[in-house]
Amino acid sequence: ACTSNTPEEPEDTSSAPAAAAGANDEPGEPVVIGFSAPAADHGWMGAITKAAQAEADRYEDVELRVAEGTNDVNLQISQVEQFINDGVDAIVLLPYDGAALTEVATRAMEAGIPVVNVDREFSSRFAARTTVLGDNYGMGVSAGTYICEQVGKNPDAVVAEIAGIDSLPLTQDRSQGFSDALSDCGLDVDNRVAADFTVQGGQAAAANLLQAAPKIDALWNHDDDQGVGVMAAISEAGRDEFVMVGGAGSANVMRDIQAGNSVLKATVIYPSTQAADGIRLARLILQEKAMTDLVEVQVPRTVQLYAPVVTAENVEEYLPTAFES
Amino acid sequence: MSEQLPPLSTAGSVPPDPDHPAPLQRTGSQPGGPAGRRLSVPGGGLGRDVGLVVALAALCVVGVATAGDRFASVDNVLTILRLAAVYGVLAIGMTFVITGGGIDLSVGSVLGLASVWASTLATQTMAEDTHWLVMVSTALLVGTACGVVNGVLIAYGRVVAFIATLAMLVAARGLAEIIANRRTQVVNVRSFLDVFRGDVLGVPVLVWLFALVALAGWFLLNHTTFGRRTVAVGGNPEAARLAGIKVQRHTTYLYALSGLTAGIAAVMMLARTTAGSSTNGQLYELDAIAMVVVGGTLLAGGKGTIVGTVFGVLIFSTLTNVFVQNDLSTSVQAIAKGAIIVAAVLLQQRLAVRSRSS
Amino acid sequence: MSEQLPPLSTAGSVPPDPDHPAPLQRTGSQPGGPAGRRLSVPGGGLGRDVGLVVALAALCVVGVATAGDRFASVDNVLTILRLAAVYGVLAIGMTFVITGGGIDLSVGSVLGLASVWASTLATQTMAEDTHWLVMVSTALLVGTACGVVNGVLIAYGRVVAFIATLAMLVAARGLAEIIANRRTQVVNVRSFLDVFRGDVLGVPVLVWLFALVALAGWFLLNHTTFGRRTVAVGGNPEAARLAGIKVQRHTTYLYALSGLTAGIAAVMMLARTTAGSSTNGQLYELDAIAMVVVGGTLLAGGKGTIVGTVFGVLIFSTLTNVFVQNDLSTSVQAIAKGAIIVAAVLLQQRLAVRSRSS
Amino acid sequence: MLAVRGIVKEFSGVRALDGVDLDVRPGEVHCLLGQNGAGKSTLIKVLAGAHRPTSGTVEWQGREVRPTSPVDALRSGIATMYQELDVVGGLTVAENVFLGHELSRGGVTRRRELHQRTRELLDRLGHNRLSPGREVGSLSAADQQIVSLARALSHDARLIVMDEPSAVLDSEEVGNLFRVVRQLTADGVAVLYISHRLEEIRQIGDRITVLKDGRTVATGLPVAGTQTADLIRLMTGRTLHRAFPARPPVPSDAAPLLEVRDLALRGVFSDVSFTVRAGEVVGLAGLVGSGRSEVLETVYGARRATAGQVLVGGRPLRPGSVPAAVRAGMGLAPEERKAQGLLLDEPVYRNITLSTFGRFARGPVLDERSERAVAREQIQALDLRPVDPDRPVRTLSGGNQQKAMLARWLVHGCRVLLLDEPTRGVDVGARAEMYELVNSLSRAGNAVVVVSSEIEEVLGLSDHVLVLAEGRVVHSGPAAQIDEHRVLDLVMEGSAA
Ligand SMILES: Nc1ncnc2c1ncn2[C@@H]1O[C@H](COP(=O)(O)OP(=O)(O)OP(=O)(O)O)[C@@H](O)[C@H]1O
Ligand SMILES: Nc1ncnc2c1ncn2[C@@H]1O[C@H](COP(=O)(O)OP(=O)(O)OP(=O)(O)O)[C@@H](O)[C@H]1O
Ligand SMILES: O[C@@H]1[C@@H](O)[C@H](O)OC[C@H]1O
Ligand SMILES: [Mg+2]
Ligand SMILES: [Mg+2]
Repeated sequence: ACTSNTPEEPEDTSSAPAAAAGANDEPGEPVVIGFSAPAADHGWMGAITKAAQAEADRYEDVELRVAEGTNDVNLQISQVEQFINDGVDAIVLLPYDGAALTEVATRAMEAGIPVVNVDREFSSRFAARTTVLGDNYGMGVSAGTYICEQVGKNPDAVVAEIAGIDSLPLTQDRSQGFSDALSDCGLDVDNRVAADFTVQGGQAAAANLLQAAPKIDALWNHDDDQGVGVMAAISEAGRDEFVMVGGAGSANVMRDIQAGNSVLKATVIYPSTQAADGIRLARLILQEKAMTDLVEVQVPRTVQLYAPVVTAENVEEYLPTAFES
Repeated sequence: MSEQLPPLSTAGSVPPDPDHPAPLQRTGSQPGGPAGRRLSVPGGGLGRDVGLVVALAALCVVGVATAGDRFASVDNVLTILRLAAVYGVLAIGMTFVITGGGIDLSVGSVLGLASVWASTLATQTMAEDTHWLVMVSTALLVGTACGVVNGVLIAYGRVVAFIATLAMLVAARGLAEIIANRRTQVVNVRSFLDVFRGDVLGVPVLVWLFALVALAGWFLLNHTTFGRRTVAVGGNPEAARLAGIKVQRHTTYLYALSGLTAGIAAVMMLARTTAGSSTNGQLYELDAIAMVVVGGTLLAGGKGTIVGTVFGVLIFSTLTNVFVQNDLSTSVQAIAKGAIIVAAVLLQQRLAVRSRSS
Repeated sequence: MSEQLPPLSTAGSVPPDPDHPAPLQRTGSQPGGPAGRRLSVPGGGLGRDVGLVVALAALCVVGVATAGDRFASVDNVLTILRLAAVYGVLAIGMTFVITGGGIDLSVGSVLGLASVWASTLATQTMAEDTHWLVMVSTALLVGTACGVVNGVLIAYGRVVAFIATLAMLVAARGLAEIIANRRTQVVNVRSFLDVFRGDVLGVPVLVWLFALVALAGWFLLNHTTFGRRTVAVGGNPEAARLAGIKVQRHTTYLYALSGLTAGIAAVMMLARTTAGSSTNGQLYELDAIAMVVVGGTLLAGGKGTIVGTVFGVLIFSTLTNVFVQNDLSTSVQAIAKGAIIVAAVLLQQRLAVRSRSS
Repeated sequence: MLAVRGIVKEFSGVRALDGVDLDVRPGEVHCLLGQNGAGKSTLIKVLAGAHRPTSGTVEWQGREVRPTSPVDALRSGIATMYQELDVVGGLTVAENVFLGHELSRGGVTRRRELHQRTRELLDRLGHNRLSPGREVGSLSAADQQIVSLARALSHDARLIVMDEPSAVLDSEEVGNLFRVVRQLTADGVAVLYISHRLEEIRQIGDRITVLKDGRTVATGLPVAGTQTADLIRLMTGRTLHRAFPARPPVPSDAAPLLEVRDLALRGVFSDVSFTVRAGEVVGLAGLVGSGRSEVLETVYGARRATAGQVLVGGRPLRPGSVPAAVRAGMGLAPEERKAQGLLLDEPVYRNITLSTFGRFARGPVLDERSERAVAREQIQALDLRPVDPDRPVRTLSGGNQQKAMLARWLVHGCRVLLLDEPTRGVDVGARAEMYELVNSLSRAGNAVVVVSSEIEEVLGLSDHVLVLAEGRVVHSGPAAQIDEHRVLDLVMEGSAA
């Protein structure tokens, strides 16, 4: 898959209705869409589900069946099986683990049910009609590049990283991108800890990290939700000697960037509207419509979202569509 | 005092009737006796399963009432069974451990480790070449080995089971992450997938496996020396020791068995997800224990029922299915699930008491 | 046989000697008694804590050896203590429940619920206006209420503690998600943050809170009628009942207490993370139980030690700190942690036995 | 056939056996006597391979053996019935009988044969009413003891060791047991028999060995030629006579302290009425399983009566509430001391104050000093040994544990005492003390109710006796007007009816 950081197709990720293309919004034949995602146990994931639901509610021709929330792949597979049994028209799937859900998604496709894969990628191309991909590697690159700009002149700069759930492939992608970008300016990651996308995890990981690293120049935290805890730990330790970059792009963090009175100087967006996009695309596919801003007469195979860096300069632009953590 | 007692025998007083025990009978819990501490479960027969049957039937009624044909279809039943299969196999092993007076918190984690180990092997030694038997044996071996470590720590090291298996839970997860190198290991071995993802007589192999394991477990627990010794070791370890049973060795076997079923479950998980991951099986231990206890096996040991466990497993999977059919949000599901676990246990207890005293 | 007995006394046979108990004495563990199911802990004194002191000291030595001044600094000690504080408060409540013969798997989940409830209130009723006392009372009330539900189910409904609190674990997490509306509830109430994130005499308020709770727990367990009843109820519930103790009511109190400490821990968590979230406290129950048991409280009930629990808590937090100081990956940490838990329990047992027989 | 020489057994520095010698001949009933804690059970566990001796030799059928596990001993022909019930509640009668030497083919149980052989064994024991498929947890303690015995027989042993088998049996069952023992000895099997009931020894024993403080003080004494008084002296080191203290008549104007009216517990007993006046002792006699324990427990509120009333000092008690009974001044010393009465790992004084510690507390804060002081008083008054109030109660002998139970209620100031089998498992010396204690308690104006499976004991201790059979009172009258035979007859008739 393409992991480039350059905007491929500006499929507008903001759910601002203004961006929606006119004719496509006209009611078409009614469709039933099944939706399944991991447990909404942190802000970003909560926002994903809420946005999907909200998007579905906007269309009277869409009936959404939500089998939300599980981090157990066995159960998530069974949810998809139920969708297949029920004969839904399409399935939007944010798998807990892409590889583990590939097979059942393939079965759905074989049963003639188009699957829209969101965020965490399947291991086979045959498993999805369309994939809405966040750019995890790109996220790391963006964060690394920004940090290079800030502290790159100092070859001894200490860079720290607080990752998300270490056992998820997406975390590995992010870290890879991060270290690749850093090495471009001759830096590397000096201290790395992993949390778990939760506030308490971020707090604990950061408290320990700060203890282990008495002086830091730059810090990247993969997820703004766990960032609430990271910030609490930073203020607890009374540290302010470094710049911190966030991840995912929560409204909280953006407000902090805007206020400019904390170590938080930037965050890298990872759109929480991907599933909403997935719903829209599923509807288009079913109603045999295309994306109006493209010449293409079909919805593309892959849509990879852009991972822009939000700083004090452009924060106003992004704040309205940020998710509240 | 008389020097010589008349030849006493109860024969004169109570008509001997081997098939009809005296009307007054002391039940499992003795009259405030030493057993007052332990909840009683009635003798046997169907009585003790009435609650479970009722609970499962009630769930099905709710399912049909709310989702109609969608619920009652063959496909949906198979979906429920496929979901049940992995948990079910774990729960069978757990039934033995709990009946033997122990507990195994590590099964989910060991499942994860075994799945990763087997699939790494599969992916590393160049895909197509690996025979599926190699993968399967790896998973079973890894599972059993973890079980043996648990067993030895508990039986010979005398570490409380809760703690020993909790430590294994933590450690196995860590090892799995290292082996997986934090990647999901996709299984490419066709022969493996062909064997385990297939159907036999229209029923998925996974479901057959669960049925086989359950049947074997039932036979083992109820009709073999091993099973009877398990009850003895769990019910009264000192009596078991004095009767010549090697309690420590048997305890080790029990945990090894639980490890083995975790290995089998890992194979099934691999087949179901076509991928090994260190997060496989997370928190399954709690579900498995809940299923076993809801099924009527005594957490204190000394009394176990495979039939009950199978019911427990089915109740949980059906519950989840009904939730999804009804589009309940996870949060509400969670609350409902909590309430239903308690209700099932209460129901089972009450009905068991009634069927006993009737 | 003679009609009249002389005033009986054994005085003639064994010389009474109040200071020297007879040489033959049965020790905690019965002669080859129910093997291993119940760990013996000797009478009292420092003996039983020797293993803990040694374990903690060993960890500190490793810490100093590998991380030198970074480990031994005041700041680092405070870091360890702050980390310990939240778990510590949970573990104190857990010590009571376990001593009383039960177990509480719901504490982590209840912590999450209480934190969300208190912070939603804080954020919804317009930030600055909310008095911190309102938040604190909410958290404590929610925690206690959950505990009471657990207690009633277990004591009066006779649901096994493991299952009742497991159900609460699931249900409370679900309710927390609903209340949080899937958002992290950031605390804006300045007064709250000022009070609980502050220092007193150079020591963080959180650490003071832990110290206070531990001290109160110690006093309650060892010097009050409540503590005495707890030991009685956990040691032999039937004997306690027949002695006129209201076992059911007391059991309810124990779970309520554990709920209360979960509420306190929620307040501390809110202060520490400045946010309420339904994931707060996830899996803390397992850590808390492990700390209590490593500390020497009997999982079977009837014998508990707050001092031991505090040691257990410190050992776990120091361990985590040493790991991080040495930049170990989470996976390696997990393996090491598993091994060390087992080692600590083994060490504690062996040393306890030695100090007893000497 | 069995020759034990100089056995020593130490438990982490504690000497439980300190040089035991013993010879057992084929076909004899060899009785092992000794006070609580003398080492009898430890000795038989050594013989059974459950403990390894520290030193000493065991010679079995002419060869020196060192049984290192229970299996060894069983294989060589020594079977043991242990003192603490050694059955598994979750298994059936048949499974218990063949536990450890299961009848199986390749690990698979042969159920039919198992039941067949069990039935034969039970027939031999005169217990063909016990079904082999019955779960043992649902049997009475007496029936469980029978299962234990059947297990011992199932091994075709040459020596059967019985550790206080009669403790949970009533006189009828004991007679049954003796019949079996006689059959066994007639076949040349030897029996090593332990009991605290000396009259049993007279009935069944051939020779006697006496242990004291872990040492053999006499061995091979012929039963016929040995005086009871001598035995007691050997065991206890002093002279006492087995007898019941004389009971002065209860003044007829004494106030009724406890009144039980038409009490019933559905399915267990019904229509139980009796009155106990200050200074009176009422005894409940009956077979095991006749419902005596349940009557006491129901009177005490530990079980909720389905009908009837209990009055203490003229005031009706709230039914089904132990705290209410305790507050009214009632105390129960339960049948299973260890399981129902004591906190074994807690010190003696805390066991003594278990019902009253709140009284010594200031608010919720315990006052351990006064607790200890009060406990010490009772320890002295009851001559409880050892006198150290801080010893875990587990380390006390049976008799002294029983005294601790009584002390609990005396501290409480109870006026109505319910004693269920107060002398079970208690040695001769302590037994006599217990009798004296019951007597002096009643003389001090308390009301006492005693349950015992030894009819002689009930008759000897009480002023008034109730005989129960199958949950019904079949006789109620002054103790002086009835004798043991009559009670037995009543019991039989009652059960047959
Ligand atoms: N495992 C053990 N560890 C330490 N001391 C023990 C152990 N087993 C027995 N003892 C001690 O050995 C002594 C003998 O005990 P034993 O049970 O053999 O006495 P007994 O003669 O059977 O008494 P009883 O008549 O009460 O049954 C007692 O003082 C007891 O406390
Ligand atoms: N929970 C119960 N349910 C049904 N029957 C019971 C229960 N508890 C006791 N029984 C029956 O009540 C009767 C009396 O019991 P119990 O054996 O306690 O009487 P006992 O005369 O005190 O004998 P023992 O000397 O063994 O104590 C027995 O037949 C017993 O089986
Ligand atoms: O937690 C989020 C993760 O689940 C998603 O895949 O990427 C963004 C993260 O913040
Ligand atoms: Mg004995
Ligand atoms: Mg009785």
